[in-house]
Amino acid sequence: MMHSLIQLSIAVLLLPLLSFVVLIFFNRRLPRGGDFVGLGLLGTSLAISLYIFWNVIVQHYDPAFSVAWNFTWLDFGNVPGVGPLQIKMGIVIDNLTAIMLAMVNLISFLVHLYSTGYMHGEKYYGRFFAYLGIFTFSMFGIVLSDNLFSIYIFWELVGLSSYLLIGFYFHKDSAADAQKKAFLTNRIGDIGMWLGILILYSQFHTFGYQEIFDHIKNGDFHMSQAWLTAAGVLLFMGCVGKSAQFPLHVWLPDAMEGPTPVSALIHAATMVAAGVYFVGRIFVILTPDALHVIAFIGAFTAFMAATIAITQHDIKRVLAYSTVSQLGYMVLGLGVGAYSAALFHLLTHAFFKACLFLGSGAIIHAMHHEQDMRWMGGLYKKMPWTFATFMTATLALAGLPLTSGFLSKDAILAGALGFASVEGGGIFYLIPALGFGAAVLTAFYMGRQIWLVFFGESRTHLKPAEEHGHDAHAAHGHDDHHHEVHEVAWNMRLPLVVLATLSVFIVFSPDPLDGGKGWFMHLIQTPATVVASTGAAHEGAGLHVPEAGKLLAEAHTDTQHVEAAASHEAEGHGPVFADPRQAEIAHMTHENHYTAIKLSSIMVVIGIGMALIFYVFRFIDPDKTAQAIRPLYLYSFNKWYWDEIYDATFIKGSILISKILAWFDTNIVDGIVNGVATIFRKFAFANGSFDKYVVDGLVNFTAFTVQTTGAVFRKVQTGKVQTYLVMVVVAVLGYFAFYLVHLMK
Amino acid sequence: MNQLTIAIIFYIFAAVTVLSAAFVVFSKNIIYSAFSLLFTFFGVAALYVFLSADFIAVTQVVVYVGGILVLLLFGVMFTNTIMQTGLKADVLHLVPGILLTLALIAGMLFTFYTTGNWMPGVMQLNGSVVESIGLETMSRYMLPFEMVSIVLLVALLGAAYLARYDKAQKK
Amino acid sequence: MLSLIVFLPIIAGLIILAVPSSQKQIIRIVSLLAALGQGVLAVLIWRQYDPTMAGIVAASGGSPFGSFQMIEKIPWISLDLGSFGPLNIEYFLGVDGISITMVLLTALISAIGVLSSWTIQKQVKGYFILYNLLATAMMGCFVALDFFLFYVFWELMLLPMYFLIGIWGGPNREYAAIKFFLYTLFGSVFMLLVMIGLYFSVIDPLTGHHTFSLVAMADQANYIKGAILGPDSVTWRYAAFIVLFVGFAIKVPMFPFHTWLPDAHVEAPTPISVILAGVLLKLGTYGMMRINFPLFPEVFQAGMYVIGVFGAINIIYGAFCALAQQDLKKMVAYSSISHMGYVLLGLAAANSEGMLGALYQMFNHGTITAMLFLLVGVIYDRAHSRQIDKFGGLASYMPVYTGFVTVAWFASLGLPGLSGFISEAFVFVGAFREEVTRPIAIVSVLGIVFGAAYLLWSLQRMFLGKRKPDALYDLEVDAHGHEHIHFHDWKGKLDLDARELTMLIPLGIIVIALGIYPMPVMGLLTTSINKLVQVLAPVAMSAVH
Amino acid sequence: MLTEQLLSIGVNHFLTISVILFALGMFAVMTRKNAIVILMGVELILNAANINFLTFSKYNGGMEGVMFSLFVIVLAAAEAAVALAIVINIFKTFKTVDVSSVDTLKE
Repeated sequence: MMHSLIQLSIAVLLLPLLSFVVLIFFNRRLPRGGDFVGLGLLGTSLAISLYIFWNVIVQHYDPAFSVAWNFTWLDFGNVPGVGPLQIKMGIVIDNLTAIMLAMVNLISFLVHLYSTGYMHGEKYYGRFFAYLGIFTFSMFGIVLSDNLFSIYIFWELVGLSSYLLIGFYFHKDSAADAQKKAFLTNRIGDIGMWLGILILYSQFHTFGYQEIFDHIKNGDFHMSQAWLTAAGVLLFMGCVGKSAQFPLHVWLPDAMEGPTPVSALIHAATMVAAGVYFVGRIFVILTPDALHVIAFIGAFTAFMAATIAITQHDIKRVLAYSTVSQLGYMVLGLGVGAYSAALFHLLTHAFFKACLFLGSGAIIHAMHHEQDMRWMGGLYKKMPWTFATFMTATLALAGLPLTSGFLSKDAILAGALGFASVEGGGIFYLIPALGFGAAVLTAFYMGRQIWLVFFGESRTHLKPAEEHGHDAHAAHGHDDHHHEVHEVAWNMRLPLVVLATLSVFIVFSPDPLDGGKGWFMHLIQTPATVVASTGAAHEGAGLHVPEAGKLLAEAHTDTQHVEAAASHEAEGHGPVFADPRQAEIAHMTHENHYTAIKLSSIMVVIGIGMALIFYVFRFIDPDKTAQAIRPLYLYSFNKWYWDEIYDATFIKGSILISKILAWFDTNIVDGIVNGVATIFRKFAFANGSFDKYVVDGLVNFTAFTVQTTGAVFRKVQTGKVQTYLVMVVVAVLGYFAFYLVHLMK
Repeated sequence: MNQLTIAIIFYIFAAVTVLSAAFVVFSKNIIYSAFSLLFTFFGVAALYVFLSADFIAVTQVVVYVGGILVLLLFGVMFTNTIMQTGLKADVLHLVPGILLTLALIAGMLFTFYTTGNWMPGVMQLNGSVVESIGLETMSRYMLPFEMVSIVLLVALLGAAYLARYDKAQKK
Repeated sequence: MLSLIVFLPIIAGLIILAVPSSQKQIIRIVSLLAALGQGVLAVLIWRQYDPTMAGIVAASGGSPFGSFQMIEKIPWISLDLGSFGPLNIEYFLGVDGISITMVLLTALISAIGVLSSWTIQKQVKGYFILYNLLATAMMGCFVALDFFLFYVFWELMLLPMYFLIGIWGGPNREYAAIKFFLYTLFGSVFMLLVMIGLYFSVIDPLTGHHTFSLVAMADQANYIKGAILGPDSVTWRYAAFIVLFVGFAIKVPMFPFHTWLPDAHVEAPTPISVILAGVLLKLGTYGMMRINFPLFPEVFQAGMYVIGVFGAINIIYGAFCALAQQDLKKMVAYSSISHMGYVLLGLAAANSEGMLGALYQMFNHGTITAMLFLLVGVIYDRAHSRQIDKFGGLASYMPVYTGFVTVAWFASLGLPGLSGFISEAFVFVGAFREEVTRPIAIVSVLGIVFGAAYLLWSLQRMFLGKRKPDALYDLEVDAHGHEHIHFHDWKGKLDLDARELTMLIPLGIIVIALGIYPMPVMGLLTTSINKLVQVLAPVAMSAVH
Repeated sequence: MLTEQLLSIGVNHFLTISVILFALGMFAVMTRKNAIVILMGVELILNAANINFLTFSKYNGGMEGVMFSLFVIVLAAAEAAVALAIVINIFKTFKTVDVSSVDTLKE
């Protein structure tokens, strides 16, 4: 008996697929390219998933809520050594799923709506909606699936749809390159993830999350703990690829070659967040070592991307790098064990970043595909709606109080601080440090962007003529003469407004300073880890557990903590964990909450201040500064040269290897073969007749291999019956001889 | 006739057969070999008589001497390039050929004599076999007999067809 | 039933023999009917087949034929060899899970092949006679349960292939044909030796005589002590295994013996490439599963690791070579080398997941590669060239074709939702499960990335971007600003025409359907595979935990 | 003893003759170029076979050998006819009866 929610969620899952199937085949026959089909089906599924949201989140307001259903997908029968083996596919709905489902579906719907305006007049208009359909389908798949196998399937499917959508303008070489790059980079991440899955499967012969967790909890993991850590890190590699973490972050900025709605939907809000979601799903099996790796990668990514973002000119690239940076935050959050904070940031970020991208899309649309911020400016009076929404989202991104971004980002940073203090400081303080650094930079580059785009006077005329319209793509209906820049139509404005509204704190938490008081933090709580962090397996734990104990001790001594702990309970900051390490982190996170608030607010102010100094009041001329620190500037402007490095090493390298191997194949391996063949010919030439030499060569070859004398066999090849007769007689004589010998004995 | 005379006659015919056969094989001139083949056939026929297969002997004379040999001679006449083509083949020259042949003879005889001595069976064919041949032909060997006749017919037709004067070639 | 499905094409061939060679259409239709008949029979067999019966070896106690199905067993040749005892060869057909999938595949691919042979103009009669002979031989190989019979079909397959490549092939066809011929003959000569050796070391429990029956051979109890390949002559058994393995590995083709494949493919006409990649390569691995491994299980267990290593080499090496190719067809050829590597890897794992993955991969590779070669053929018909760099931007002008190419390419690079993924996935699952093959599996995973690399790269160079300056088609813009292209001296439809669609659509549907729900095929396999694993690798059971 | 053997004509004598005939025929077939001589060799071989048949059928009783030799003769006749026809055709085509020069099949 299926739970009604399950049935509904299946409907939600399949409607976008239906839209894909209909549109991919019939988009040319349907009026308006069939966009209404996509819209209609997405609207329906939006309604359903909002109902699910309502049902799960609002009606049962229960952190532990979960509904699961699965069916046997593959039946391997009675496998020797394993017993009956079945591969199940299934759906699990808990709070996280419900929230993600609603979020993805909402943004996807808004993007559909937006695209009816933005993509209007495209040659493959209908196909665009088809692709959006299959993307949404696979995204739902990721969110709903209850096992590693199916999530891997949908994981690659979103990769595919991202590939298709990035390459939507496939006649542009840059787009074609970008889509290939994106797919391959993701593939690299995916094989890591796949190996991780294999490690777990090889132990438990199941892909289901819950079974795996239970098995590990019961200590059925028979390989060394190092393998478990490896499994964690490898699974995280999938996230590294999808969520564009260092070192696989390079594809995301290039992915901006895709149409802007796509960038908003896939490369800002949903798909890239899938990585974080996935790590969240498998959070409980991550060993402390794995978590450390994750935390450092996240922190580094957050910082690096932010430094790159401050020097980019392309409005979308700035946002892309900021996305990378924000994803870094989320990963950092997971790494430091601030599970709910990270997922919270995922949610908030999805809304405001989608808003930003759609906003930038609106600007680009209005500017006739001008993407370079240097040639914008002074748009705020021309496009008031866009400006307002963009501004709101920017503030959220920068993490100013009263915005959703503030709540989540602050929670993460608090977590980072707590983590650092628990892990015993030292190198671990690098993580919050990088986090705060990134916060400064975020505020700075967003301030810069706002100023360059909306304020000042229009600089379109400054644009050098030859560059003019060089970004505009041929297939697009617009010509490149400058009309007056105007506000976009309602169907593009509405999404902006909705998303901007969702970037305000009140949606998530009554208290503008503490997300912990909000419903999200209540419903999504850090699950208890299933891996024993103590014990010989994890040497790090051996170090910090004693001092963790000490901390606990002093914590209990001071009374002020007790009520803190009480309030902590009251605020529903999750259970007190069995695992000492998690308990410590949770505790210290709470301790550091207000520190984090203060620090991050300061950072934001600094950042915005710098932006003002540089771009508004022009106390310092940015260009001069750039000249002054040219190497640094170039280093940042060229994205730390990652692309160049990878191109020089991996890409060139593998192509070189392939060339070498191909040469080896044709000249050595095949050469040997042909060499043997030529030996055949040598024998064969003795036979005179040319055209059958290879066949003779074969006969001689076999003859020689069975050690008959070559001379006779050359004679054989005359094609004369008499010769064969002679052979027969000789053979008969041979028999006689044999018989004679036989008699002798 | 006592055993001795029989033996002598046998040896004479045997000699005739063998020698003429040898001459058939070794003679340089194909006409001669054709004619000496005649003697070989006669000799063999005689040996058949010794084997108390008189009917076969007669058939031998009629068919071989009367038929095949004549055919052969016609062949020889027809392809009148007798003198031109040396008879020796390039495959195997005379000496190795002879050696091979001798070896063959030796081997076979050796085998014959070593695989037990050939005891005459208890009952042997004696006198004429004509009657029994008739019976056998009409009873047990009915089908083969008919078959053979058909084969012969077909073969002769085929031969005639193959060898017939072909206009297409002459033009 | 099985005899019918095997010899139906031959019958068609005889009919064609009677048809005057001017009646090309009749000839084509006759062979098409034969192929379709095969298809229908295959489906009937599939329906009748009972997936709960294992096959592989004689069922303990139960039917003497092993739990094979649709048995047809009559004495074929029986001579008295005096001191050697009686030589009795049987005409022994039967199917189990392993062969029935291959039977289905063969029927499918043969039909597709006939359709794609429609464009052959040169000596149609001879072509189709040979083609039908080939079809019979392939089908026979998959259902023969008597080693001698198998060998006969195996050799019978060689001849028509030789002529089909050597007469209807490309410019360098003789070379390719001879190469193919030499390679395969080389392999089969040794197979013959081993076959005879086996004959004299196996006693059929039913008759008490020596036998060629594979079912009897697969049961180690039937081996005579002290016989040349008896249980105690270890050295000879190893030698026999290796020789036999090489014989099959040449067909697969495995790394050092693979060089005939690219040449053969590049020279062969499209339908023959389809047959070659779709079915013939499978014979190698099928032979391993049916003959090589079950007959020498202990040697196989010793050799698992090596086989796995060769599989990994195939995967990586093939992918790299494909990456470097300029000729599209050659790239696809190397890609199938790479993909057959997965099969080898799966077999090496010797557990159910791996073997299942391997066999499923054989099936999927059959369909997918058939698609790939058909698509290559399509562009070759139009442009008379396969140089990847001589196109570009085709996606704008041949959308349907591009669509199919995308499906096929992504199926080949193992995209989830398409059948190729599942087989590769389970090959890895199986290989990773065994300590022995785990490192190999970890290395081979790289193949996934490089596979994606060469496929996407070629996709981009041919279909995306803009028309290359030296492209093989002309581009013209009409008054409305619409662009049209046309290939030199190509009169037909620019995009796929009806015949090509009828070939591609079924394959596409199969690829997608089996990617979403593989049980229809996998369900046939599981019992047999599990049984096979039991026969092969008791070690596999202890390997877990 | 030896004389005894020589005088009592028995199986061995006939076998010996047939062996010699056979060998000679073989020799002809092996070494001669001229197709007609080869034919003669074949005839010799057939005769040798016949002798064996008859010998064994005589010393063993039974008619099989006799009948068989009869058939052999008939078939020999047929064979000779066809063979000669072929030879004549060959001669028409190649203007020679040299078998070693008739190797068109080789190309």
